[in-house]
Amino acid sequence: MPDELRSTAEDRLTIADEHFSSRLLIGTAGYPNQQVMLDALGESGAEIATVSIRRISLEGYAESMVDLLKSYRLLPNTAGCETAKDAVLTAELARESLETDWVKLEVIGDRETLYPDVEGLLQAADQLVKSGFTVLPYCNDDPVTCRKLADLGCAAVMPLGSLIGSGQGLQNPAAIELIVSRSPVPVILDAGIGTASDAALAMELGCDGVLLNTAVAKARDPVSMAGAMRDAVAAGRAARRSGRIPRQSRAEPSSPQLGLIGS
Amino acid sequence: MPDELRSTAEDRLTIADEHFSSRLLIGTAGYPNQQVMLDALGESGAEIATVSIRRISLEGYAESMVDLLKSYRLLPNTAGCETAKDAVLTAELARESLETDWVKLEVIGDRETLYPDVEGLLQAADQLVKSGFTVLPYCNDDPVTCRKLADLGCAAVMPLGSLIGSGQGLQNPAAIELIVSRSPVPVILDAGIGTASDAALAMELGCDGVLLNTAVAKARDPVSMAGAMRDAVAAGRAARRSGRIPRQSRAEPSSPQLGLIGS
Amino acid sequence: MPDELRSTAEDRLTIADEHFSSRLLIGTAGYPNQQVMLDALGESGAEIATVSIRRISLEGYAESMVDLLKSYRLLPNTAGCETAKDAVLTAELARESLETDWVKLEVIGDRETLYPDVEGLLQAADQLVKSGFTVLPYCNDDPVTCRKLADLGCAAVMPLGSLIGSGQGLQNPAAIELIVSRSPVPVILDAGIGTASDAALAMELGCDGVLLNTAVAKARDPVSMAGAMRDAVAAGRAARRSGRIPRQSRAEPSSPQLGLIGS
Amino acid sequence: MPDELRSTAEDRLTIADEHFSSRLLIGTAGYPNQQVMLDALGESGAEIATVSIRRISLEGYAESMVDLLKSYRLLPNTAGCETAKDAVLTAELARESLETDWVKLEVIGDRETLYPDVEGLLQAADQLVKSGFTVLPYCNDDPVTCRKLADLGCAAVMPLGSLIGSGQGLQNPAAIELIVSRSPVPVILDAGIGTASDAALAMELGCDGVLLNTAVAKARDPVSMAGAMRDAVAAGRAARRSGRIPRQSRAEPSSPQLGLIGS
Amino acid sequence: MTLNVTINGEPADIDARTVLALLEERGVDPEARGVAVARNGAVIRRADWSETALADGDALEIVKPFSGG
Amino acid sequence: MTLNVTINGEPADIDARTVLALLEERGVDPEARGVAVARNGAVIRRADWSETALADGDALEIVKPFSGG
Amino acid sequence: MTLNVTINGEPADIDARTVLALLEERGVDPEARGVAVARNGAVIRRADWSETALADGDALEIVKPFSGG
Amino acid sequence: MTLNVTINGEPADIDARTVLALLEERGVDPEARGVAVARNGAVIRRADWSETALADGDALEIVKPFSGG
Repeated sequence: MPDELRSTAEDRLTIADEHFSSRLLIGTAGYPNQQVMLDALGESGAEIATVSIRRISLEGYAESMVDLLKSYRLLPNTAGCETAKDAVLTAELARESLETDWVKLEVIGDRETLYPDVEGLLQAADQLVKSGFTVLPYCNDDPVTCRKLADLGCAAVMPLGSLIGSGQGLQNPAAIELIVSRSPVPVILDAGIGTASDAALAMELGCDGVLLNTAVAKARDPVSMAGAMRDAVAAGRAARRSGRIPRQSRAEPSSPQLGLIGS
Repeated sequence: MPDELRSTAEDRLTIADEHFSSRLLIGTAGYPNQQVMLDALGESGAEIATVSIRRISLEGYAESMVDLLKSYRLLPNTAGCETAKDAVLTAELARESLETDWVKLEVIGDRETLYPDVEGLLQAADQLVKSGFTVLPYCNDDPVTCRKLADLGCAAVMPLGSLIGSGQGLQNPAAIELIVSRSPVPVILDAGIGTASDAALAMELGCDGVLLNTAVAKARDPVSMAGAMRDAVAAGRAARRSGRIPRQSRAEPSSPQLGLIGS
Repeated sequence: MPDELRSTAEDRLTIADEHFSSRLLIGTAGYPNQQVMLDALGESGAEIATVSIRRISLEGYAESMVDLLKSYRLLPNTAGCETAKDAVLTAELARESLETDWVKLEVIGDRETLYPDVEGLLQAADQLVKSGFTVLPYCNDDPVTCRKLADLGCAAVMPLGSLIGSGQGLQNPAAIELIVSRSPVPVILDAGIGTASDAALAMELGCDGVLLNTAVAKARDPVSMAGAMRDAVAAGRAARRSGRIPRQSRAEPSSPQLGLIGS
Repeated sequence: MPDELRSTAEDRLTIADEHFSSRLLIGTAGYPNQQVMLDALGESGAEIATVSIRRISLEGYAESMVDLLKSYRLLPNTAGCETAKDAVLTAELARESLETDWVKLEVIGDRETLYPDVEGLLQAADQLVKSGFTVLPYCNDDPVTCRKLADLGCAAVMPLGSLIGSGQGLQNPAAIELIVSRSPVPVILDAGIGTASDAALAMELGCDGVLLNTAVAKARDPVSMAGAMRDAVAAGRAARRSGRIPRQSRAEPSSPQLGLIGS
Repeated sequence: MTLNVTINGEPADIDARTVLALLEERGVDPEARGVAVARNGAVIRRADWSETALADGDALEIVKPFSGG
Repeated sequence: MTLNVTINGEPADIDARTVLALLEERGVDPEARGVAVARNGAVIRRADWSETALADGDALEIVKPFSGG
Repeated sequence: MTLNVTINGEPADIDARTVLALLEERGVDPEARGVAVARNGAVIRRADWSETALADGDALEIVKPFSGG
Repeated sequence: MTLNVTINGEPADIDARTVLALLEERGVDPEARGVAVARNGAVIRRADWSETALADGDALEIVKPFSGG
């Protein structure tokens, strides 16, 4: 039985008591067109898809994301919010709009780096958890902040691998390992994934899932990159569970050393 | 259609005019037992399996690899040979033994690092090509030596990622990229793979395939690690073909920047 | 004129309007003995030395650090404090004890990783700046938090390179570069330095100084390692100012390409 | 006594029974002008300088390198030679021209990567050693080839850190460590150095010296970069000899953990 | 007589007196899935759109889901 | 009659009635450089040691500099 | 009278006069797949085992496939 | 009558009959430090310049040190 099927059965991702077969979470923005987006989502095998909440353009609007994505667990984000207040209102509008209390919480501290504002993030997380939201915060690769978010009641923590949209992969694997080793809730690597090996590495470090958007949406072939990410997450997860060999600084022959010809 | 199936159809590995659906080549040594080895090979999806040729232990011997592995394209190696002469004789005995003119050529320069002996390797490769062998040499991550091996008529080149059996992954990705960019024959990353992301990275760098043994055989769960490697090679290959996003040092928002609530 | 002398003259580190010839700040803890500590400090060329403030052991005590270190600008720390309140009281006692309003502010969020508690750190920094302290906070490698600390009036920011005492060097150079490129105050790399090249790299990334302790105190030969760190900081600073050559992925001959013999 | 002075006394580089206080070897090509070259060499503290041998341009020529560099141990190179034959003739002309039997042996296998041709290099080295030359070969980062060169009688081995002139630093530190740990002759890191921390790292890995040219000649300020390299080599050497602290994945407080205020 | 309100950050004169009427006045289909409204920083549940009276100076947010990362 | 105070986190019965007296009672040289004292979370300046009266239940910190990183 | 040969690096006295006979004498099934033989550094094709005469001092390799990497 | 030789890879007709004469004919100061000469792949020591006769078809290398890396 192929490994990803086995893990489907035995090894599901659980967030807020909900179970998922796929450990890849995917964004819906920036694809060449809507059809490519839908095909890429399908190819990715993801069950959770992020959306944003924005002001209606009053001149009417395109087909609703809600209908398009009805087969996905939607995860609205608060992308672009720079204060806890804006993030909380955005989350509440998202709940009304999408009839979900799940939210990817972002409180941005700096428009250029898009790094989180730790204080605002903790404040908004606290408020939203108390209002009954299932909060998945985009946060720093900082074990203390991650721990505080978990202790506030967040359903998962989503530390950044590198700058949003940068494709730089995991700039600080040691920090991610530290977070994983101490987190009471699932750890989802969010932001910075550029290619398949980045996603596999995140899973090998012990992350419970990977959330990405740009790496697929802006790839030359988004649909095939979505498949690559699906396989990479499955591969990294399976490798983590299979118990990799230790790194050692000396060589070790694999073939038998006895019975050499002519020796 | 899942990506690895698509690539099966459209994107086959071709060595010496033979086509393969899988880009993973796997070794048969060092597994907990024979059944685990066979299960792991099956799970890996590999079509090419390496074996060694050794002196018969005259007290009779176990079931023949030939029968066990009849569904695989066998690739006998010259592991452990320290001279061109021994390597050539080993290859000729392998041809007689397995009725194949394919050989994974190893001429070891140093029993501790198991680094190739470049001079001996080139000499043996030349001789074997001239005797009609299909030669796949395990070689240095050196673009000049790789080029010479190709020019001598080798069917592929197999530069090392790191020390054999070390699990250190790719120690010099830049050298592998250099080799790939200049090689007229397929490049198979051989030696050093430790985990799935290493295999994915090798493919993303442009390798045409990955050959590994210890990373699967000595994993805590070889069969599931074999599946991880299968998926990782497929993922890395698909990512390479999908055109990854560029690495950039600044952030780029994925969600729309207009219509922010409360802004 | 040797470079470090030139930089002494032209290129001084300025913190809170005070000028320093050396860009190396050094700790006083964990040396084999007091004499080695004093010799290492001397060899390091450092002008700023960190100390801690601790409860008197009531059975009397050893010679005072104050007299031992009278030739250094003392920088008392709040190491081990886990709340803003404790850190502020410790800073106030330090000011009384050492007659300095400089303080290396630490508010620890986690005894195991010794990562800062961002909220507590910002709160204590705000309070201490308002009470007239010259605050140098040990902080995350997070450009937003660093910027907030600067905006609160801290005299410098001191992001971590890696875990305190770990000797892992700079785990996230990209984050340090990001901080440097946006900081209105001096950036001192604090924590994680293991060897000379780590210190040189920190300076090459644009840090204004390096603060270290364990890498010297626990080296086999602390005095000679102190000299190594002195030279490494000078080298890294000079390299930064000298305009390094760009990294390029292709080779470029240094010797003339014309007039080759026999060609 | 500053460390570099101490090492001058106690820790000299010895090649072919000749002793040097400086472990930095420097090239003479590509500087903005001759005076900057001479100033940079002076600032670098190097005692060994490389030169090339080229056909006289028959319309007369500039001031002789011989007079300009009389205070340096000259190391003529065979840069650009693509065959053992050309390299040997170039070395013999250099010996006649400069009255030195020292030679930096280069046999290039590829004009684009400037990687050595291992076969040609070994052949030329053998011939030159037998004709009484003191041979310092520019070679691959390959422990077997390095060992063979030493066994042929080369006075040192000079593995590449990365492509000549690329400024990419050390692409494969593990290979350099492997070479150092097994080499019976001095190991000089040659090619690829981009900045000071690269040179320090090479020394920390155990290299006996560093040879560079472009990193200084093409820096925005070659003279000050030369000083940076001098300090970096001294720092890296001292750090190597001082016994660095081990890398560990957990934090360790430097300040005392008892007697905390308010705790 | 019209009300002066702010809609999605922009001043507007409206005739509508309820959220529901406003949506219709603005050509937003009130049946459309995904539409949500806040008034002065508080969400107005869909069920309350018909009763919720608007007043001069109200700040209204009318939103819907878009693609996002 | 003694006072019950806390000194550096530990309960103690003391006769001293001022910070200065306490330091002497405890064998801490009040002239020694680097000594600093806090009473109930507030630093007592050296100049005030002789006048600052102690009271039952006071929490006192008596500190000095040590090596640190 | 026996021949003194080397088999897989070890000296041996054998009665066999051909490769085929040697395999049988040594209990190696000549039908077994994967067996290969070299005499004095040259491979003897299976087809030639029965005719290939052995001589005093011959160095013989008798090999088969094993697991390998 | 002149000799047809190759100097530094280029054909030349020369009157000189010795290396020394050639250098002078070519305006290379024979006293200049660093000059070295090879004839048909073999170095001619400076001491032998005056005696070494040139012949038709000789391939000559005349070199000096330049900057190098």
